[in-house]
Amino acid sequence: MSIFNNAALLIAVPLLFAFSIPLFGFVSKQLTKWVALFTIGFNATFSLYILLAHKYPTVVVMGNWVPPFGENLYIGPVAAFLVSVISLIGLLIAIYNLWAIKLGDVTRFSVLFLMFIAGASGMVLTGDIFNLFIFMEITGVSSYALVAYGPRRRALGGAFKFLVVSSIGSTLYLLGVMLIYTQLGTLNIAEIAARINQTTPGLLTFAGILLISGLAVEAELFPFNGWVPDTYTGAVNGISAALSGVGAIAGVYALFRIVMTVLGRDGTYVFTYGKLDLMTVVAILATATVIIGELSALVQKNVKKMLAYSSMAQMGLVAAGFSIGSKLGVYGGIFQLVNHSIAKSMLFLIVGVLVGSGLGERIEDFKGLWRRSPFLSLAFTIGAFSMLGFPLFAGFWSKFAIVGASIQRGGWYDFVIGLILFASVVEAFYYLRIVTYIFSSTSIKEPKIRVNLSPAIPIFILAVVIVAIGIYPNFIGSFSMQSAGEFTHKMTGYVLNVIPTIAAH
Amino acid sequence: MSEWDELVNYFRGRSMWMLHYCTGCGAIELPPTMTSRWDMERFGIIPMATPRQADILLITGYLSIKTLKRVVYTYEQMSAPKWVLGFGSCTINGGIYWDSYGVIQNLDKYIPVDLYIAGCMPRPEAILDAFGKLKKMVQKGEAKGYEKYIKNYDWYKANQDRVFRRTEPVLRKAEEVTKSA
Amino acid sequence: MNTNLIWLVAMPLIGSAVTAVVVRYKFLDRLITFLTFATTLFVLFLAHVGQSYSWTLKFLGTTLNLTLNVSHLSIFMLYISIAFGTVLAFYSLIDNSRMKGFLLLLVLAANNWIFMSNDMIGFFFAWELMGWASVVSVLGGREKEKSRHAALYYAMMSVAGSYSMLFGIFILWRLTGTFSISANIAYLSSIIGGHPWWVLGIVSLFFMTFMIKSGIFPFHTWVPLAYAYSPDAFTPFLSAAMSKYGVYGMLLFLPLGLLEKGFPTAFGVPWTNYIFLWFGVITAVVGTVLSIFQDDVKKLFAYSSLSNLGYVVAAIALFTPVGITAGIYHAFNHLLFEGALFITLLAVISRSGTSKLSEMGGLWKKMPITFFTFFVGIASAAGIPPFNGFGSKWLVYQAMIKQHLIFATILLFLASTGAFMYLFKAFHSIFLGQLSHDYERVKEVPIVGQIVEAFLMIAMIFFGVQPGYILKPIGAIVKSMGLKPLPVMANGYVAGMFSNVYMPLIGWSLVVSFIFGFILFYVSAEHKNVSQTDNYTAGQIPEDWGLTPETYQFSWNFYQPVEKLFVPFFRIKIDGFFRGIGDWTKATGSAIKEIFVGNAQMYAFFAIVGLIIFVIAGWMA
Amino acid sequence: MIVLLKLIQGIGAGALSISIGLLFVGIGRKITARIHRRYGPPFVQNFIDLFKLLSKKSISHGFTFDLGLIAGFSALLAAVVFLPMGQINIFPHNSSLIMILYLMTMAYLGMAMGVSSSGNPNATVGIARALTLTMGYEVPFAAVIFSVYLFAHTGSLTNIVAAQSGGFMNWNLVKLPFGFVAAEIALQGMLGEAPFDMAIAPAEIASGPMVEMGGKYLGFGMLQHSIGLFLETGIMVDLFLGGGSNVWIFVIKQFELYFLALLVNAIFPRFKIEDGVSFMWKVPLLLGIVQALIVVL
Repeated sequence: MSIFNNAALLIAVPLLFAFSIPLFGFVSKQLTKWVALFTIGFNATFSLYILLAHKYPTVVVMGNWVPPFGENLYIGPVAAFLVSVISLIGLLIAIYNLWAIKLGDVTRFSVLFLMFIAGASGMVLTGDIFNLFIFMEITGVSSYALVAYGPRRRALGGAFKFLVVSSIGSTLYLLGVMLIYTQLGTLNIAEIAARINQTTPGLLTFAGILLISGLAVEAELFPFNGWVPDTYTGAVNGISAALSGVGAIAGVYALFRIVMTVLGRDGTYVFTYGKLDLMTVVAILATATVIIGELSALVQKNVKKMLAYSSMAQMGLVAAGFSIGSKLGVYGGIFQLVNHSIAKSMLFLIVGVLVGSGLGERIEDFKGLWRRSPFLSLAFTIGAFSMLGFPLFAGFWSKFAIVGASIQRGGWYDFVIGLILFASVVEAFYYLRIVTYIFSSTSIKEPKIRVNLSPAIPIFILAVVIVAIGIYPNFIGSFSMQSAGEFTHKMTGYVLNVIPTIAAH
Repeated sequence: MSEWDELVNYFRGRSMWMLHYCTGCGAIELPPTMTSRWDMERFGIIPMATPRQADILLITGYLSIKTLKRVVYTYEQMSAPKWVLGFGSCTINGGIYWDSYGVIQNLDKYIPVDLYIAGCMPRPEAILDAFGKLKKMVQKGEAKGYEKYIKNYDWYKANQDRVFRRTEPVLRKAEEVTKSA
Repeated sequence: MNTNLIWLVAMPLIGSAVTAVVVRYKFLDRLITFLTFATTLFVLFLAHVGQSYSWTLKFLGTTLNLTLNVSHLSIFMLYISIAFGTVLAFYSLIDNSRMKGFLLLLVLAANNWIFMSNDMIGFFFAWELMGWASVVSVLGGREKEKSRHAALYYAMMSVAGSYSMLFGIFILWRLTGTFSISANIAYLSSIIGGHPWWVLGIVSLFFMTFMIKSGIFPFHTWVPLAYAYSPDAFTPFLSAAMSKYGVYGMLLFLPLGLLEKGFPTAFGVPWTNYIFLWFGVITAVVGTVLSIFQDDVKKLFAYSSLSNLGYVVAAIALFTPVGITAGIYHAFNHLLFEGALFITLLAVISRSGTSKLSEMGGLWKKMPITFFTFFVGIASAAGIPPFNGFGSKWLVYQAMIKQHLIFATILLFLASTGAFMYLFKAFHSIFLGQLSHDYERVKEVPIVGQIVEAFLMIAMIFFGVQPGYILKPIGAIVKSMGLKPLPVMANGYVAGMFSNVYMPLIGWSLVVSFIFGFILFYVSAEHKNVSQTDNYTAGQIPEDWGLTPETYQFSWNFYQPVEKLFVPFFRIKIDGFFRGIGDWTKATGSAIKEIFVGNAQMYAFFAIVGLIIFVIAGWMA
Repeated sequence: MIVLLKLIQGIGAGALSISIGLLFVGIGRKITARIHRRYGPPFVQNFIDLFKLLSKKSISHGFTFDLGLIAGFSALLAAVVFLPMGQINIFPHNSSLIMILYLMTMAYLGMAMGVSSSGNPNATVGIARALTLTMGYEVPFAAVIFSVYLFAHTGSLTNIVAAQSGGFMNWNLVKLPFGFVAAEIALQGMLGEAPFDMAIAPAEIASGPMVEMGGKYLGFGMLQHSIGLFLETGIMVDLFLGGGSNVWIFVIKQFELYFLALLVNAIFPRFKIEDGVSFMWKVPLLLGIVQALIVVL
């Protein structure tokens, strides 16, 4: 167990600045956005430093109370990797926000955005299931408010639905945590993970069901994902991008940290303790999510809503990848999670730029976009192709891995992946429909779209990253592979790194 | 006339393909001429479908001015050597239409007729006789109507134009009508 | 380790990246495309059979070997496709359609990779790359809305095919733990005795992909759309080269040794092959029949293209020496004449601005080189000796008859006769007949285009008269598949099962009789040239009649009587079946969408119901 | 030397086919006339007609018009040299039936190209009808030739003829009677004789393909018809009547077939084009398939 207490800054700094932003707001409202930007920039730099300088695995202990006695943060491969992704995407969205967020209460927006990033980072970093709940609430509350930001009425509706469903989720999760605590008397993930087989199987099953039901809300799994379409559509595009690019990472992470690390049992394929194999439950949920998401997206006329359903479906795909439980499957899942975040947040940002320049969100509005803005068209195409898993783009490798892992496991996973592949054909249809609209020019001569530098930078970077991953997948792939090891081998990958002294059972 | 030409003419006389331009009532005489009673094919004469293929243009009756226009066009589409047979008195002098304003009286003024078959109607024997005559003329190299037409084209053209003008509408333009009114 | 192989893939990719940058400058784009093609062709000269190159990829939890491997089949395919691509790229220097050079180069890279790859990851990667690059290429067609639909349709078929193949790839991987194509095929071949249904299931996953790509019945529906509405400069490659990927894939999977394993046979071929053969035959007939009634010339030749692929598939499905020879030979011939035909169509369409047969006519005087290339092209496509299409068609018949497949042969013969009908229809409607006033100013394509056309024309005649240059490499391919190749005779021979044909003899015979014909023509009485409107019109004078060349051109409803004969068959709508699946999916989507009612209480209710179901499930467990 | 010999033989074969073909048509006209109870033209009438046509002036619609008609004549001439005609068999190792059939296609393509470049819709309608009819008769004919292929285990006409040597009972006519009948009906279509003469219907479409042809062009058309007649009947003789021990017997056998065709031609009216095709796909095709089944099983 190596200790690296400075890593707590990853949460502390954003929170600190979040609460001090109103002070900056007295100077200038615009300044607050820059403060948020630099704060997230710090986070990004620091997390990248941890990741690239290979400072992990390490533990942050609070007040020198070593785990399991105190609260701790654990920075393993997963946390280092995902925090980097979260803060980098957050950074790019913050850059975009410089342009996009002008009206209304900019100061509070910046506060909430920073809190959102801090909460998401916290969810990934924390080593304590109750703290996980707290960070989940931070993320959740800030995102309700963020979703409600904006001039449009539908934002409020979206925020409210998110609030209702998410509250139910949090409650269920808290109940689950409570049950675990009554059994084991500890909240530390590592300790629970090590001693999970000492619980009553029936109670454990019930607790597990409560936990995954609660977490499935954030991970956007059916039937806990009712909020998704309305919330994504309602929010301003920067926030939709953040929800799919940042929130979803945290949600999926939390779900599988609980299912695989806390409740799971090591093996070639991870199963969970208890009477019911929760991995199977998640796989069923994931498959249903993919199919429902893709089919619903198919009939949407509104691109943003379509992207929302697509996010849901992609989360299903990610969850399906994780739920295979093999190293390869988890690898595919994480890889797909990251690729999806990159691509989907870029797509939302592009929609944001289009809406900002007076175009609507309907599919018809994309007609002839190639003539009006080659840059946005190409970026959208790259994003769409990555979502579809076309080669030379990032999505290819992760989808390939998930399909491979699924078929490698065989059995009823053949049917799972068969259904998912069918849904992918549907997905290909609705994405390519937009792409074909983009390149089919209208006869009417329309003015060019000017893209400001501030939204152009994140879109450009994300597009380049997609192609870069597509051409050279090993960079992200190696991180994904390390992360997968942490999930599939919970003792060596997680528990023993946090509490080296714990007795293996 | 060289030996080669004589040879060619000999064979031409033995193989005369006919385009029958059937106006008026004369056409009724052709089927018996072609079929088993008289059988003109034994002389190498067969009916053809288009002017491109034919050697003889057989005009079987009166020609209104509008029809004449078509006949002239058809005649000009035929390739040399070509011959015209006028059939029945209508082609000679208008026959019973001698005083009609819309029918030409004298075919020879418009296209060169090599041989006339007189009568109203000439019977198939007369037609076969005419073919025999024409064959002899061709073989002797006497039937040169197509050369005459080229040589005297101006005269033929003038004659044609004179009657064709009558087919043009009297009042050409609507404005002229209103102006006169 | 032969690093030259990697350049075959890398070179087009680099070229593609460069052209993507200069995509706005059309000529530069085309020039670099052409140069890349030429360079790739040059690199190909350095490659020869037996070379291989492999590199590793850390992926899927292991270190995977990606292998490029040059076999007899692959080098043959590489030569013909790259050479044709080079010719096309040269033509495209003067072309105005919206084809993007970088997409063509991406397809080329995928092309080379597909043909060389000996591992299924690379194969799939390249396959998908080719898929999307060609889909995007199709988008640039002349008729925007139609090419949009065509691209979407093509993409759907293509994606469905890819996923089917992906499924197959991983199932094989699960069984063998390797991605190597040759190892997997050897494995399939080894277990086919014990588990025939397993093997057939896996192989049919792959074959579905290949059939989609080659447009084999019942997956032929995308072909006419994608061909007709793709950019005119891209269609030749789509038809000539890209349809061969499916054939190549099939050839990879055919040598399973079904006969040696005592598989039940029908007519001396394994019954699976027998069924597959009928797909080919039906494709040939369906393509021909539908082609006869098309008015869009590119659609017409699209059907023609797939009809010829039906021949190829029918022949290779036999998996006899003569069948494989005939199939590959016909694939080559198809590439040559169909490529040439589509390039001439490109020339014609670029000059006349339309692809409707009923709007063209009489262009031969204006575009003589194009006309003669087209003439040789249709003569080849109709299988007239000594042009290049004959030998392969003839071998196909031989191969079929050898197996006593008399009905299939009769149907193929019908397809061939029908081919003559639609080819002549296109020929007449484009080049012969009356020249419309609109095309009085049409000029021949620029000199570059003429060079390309003349080159293709000469190639078609040359490979027709000297088939040995193609049959020898095909013999090597057949040998490498473990079959006894046909006897290789002198260059001019096509050696069949039942008889031989010495092509140069036919050529000489034609030359002598043409000389004789010309002599007779010129010693006969002279002729004079008359204008096109000086025509037999039953004595009507054209001016009086208001006759224009357009109204005096017969090209609409050309084979109307035949249409009556085929009315019962038009009721079968394969296209409708696929669209039906699409509609059904859409309807299901609309129904499922209703789950998300937009009401917070309902969402909460769903969550609770979900929880309750889980709890009950946990209780029961 | 051998080349020169073959060249002379080839020219001889061509001349033979032209003269026999013209003679056949001439005799055919006589016979038809007799059936019609006419006297009929002299049997050399066709030579006279040909001479007249070649010496008559004509019009042309351009180079393709010329080239097409020359191709129509020359390609058939090129095909004739591969046909085994009794003891005359110039290229015995190169007489694949399908090759000859496809080479004949070139003549039809040339002809079609020529006449339709005249720009006359009647000509094109005629060609369209001819091609449609081709689709009709080629299918039963294909059934027959593939039956013969299988039966004789060879595709070379030389070998097919050789397989039938040894008297009447060895002829395919006896061995494959259904095939012979089917082929005979197909031959009627190939020759363009009634009831399958819709392509050159003079009263409907002004003699169809020939509408713009005059003078030497019509002469070439006539030559093509003659050689085609010779070739098609020759193929039938080789396929079913055992070829011939010498060329005159071969020609007599050809004439027998042509005579049959003439009898039918003389008394039948004309099919509508689609009825013609569907007839071809019913009766002869059925016969051909029956024959094929007998051979295969």
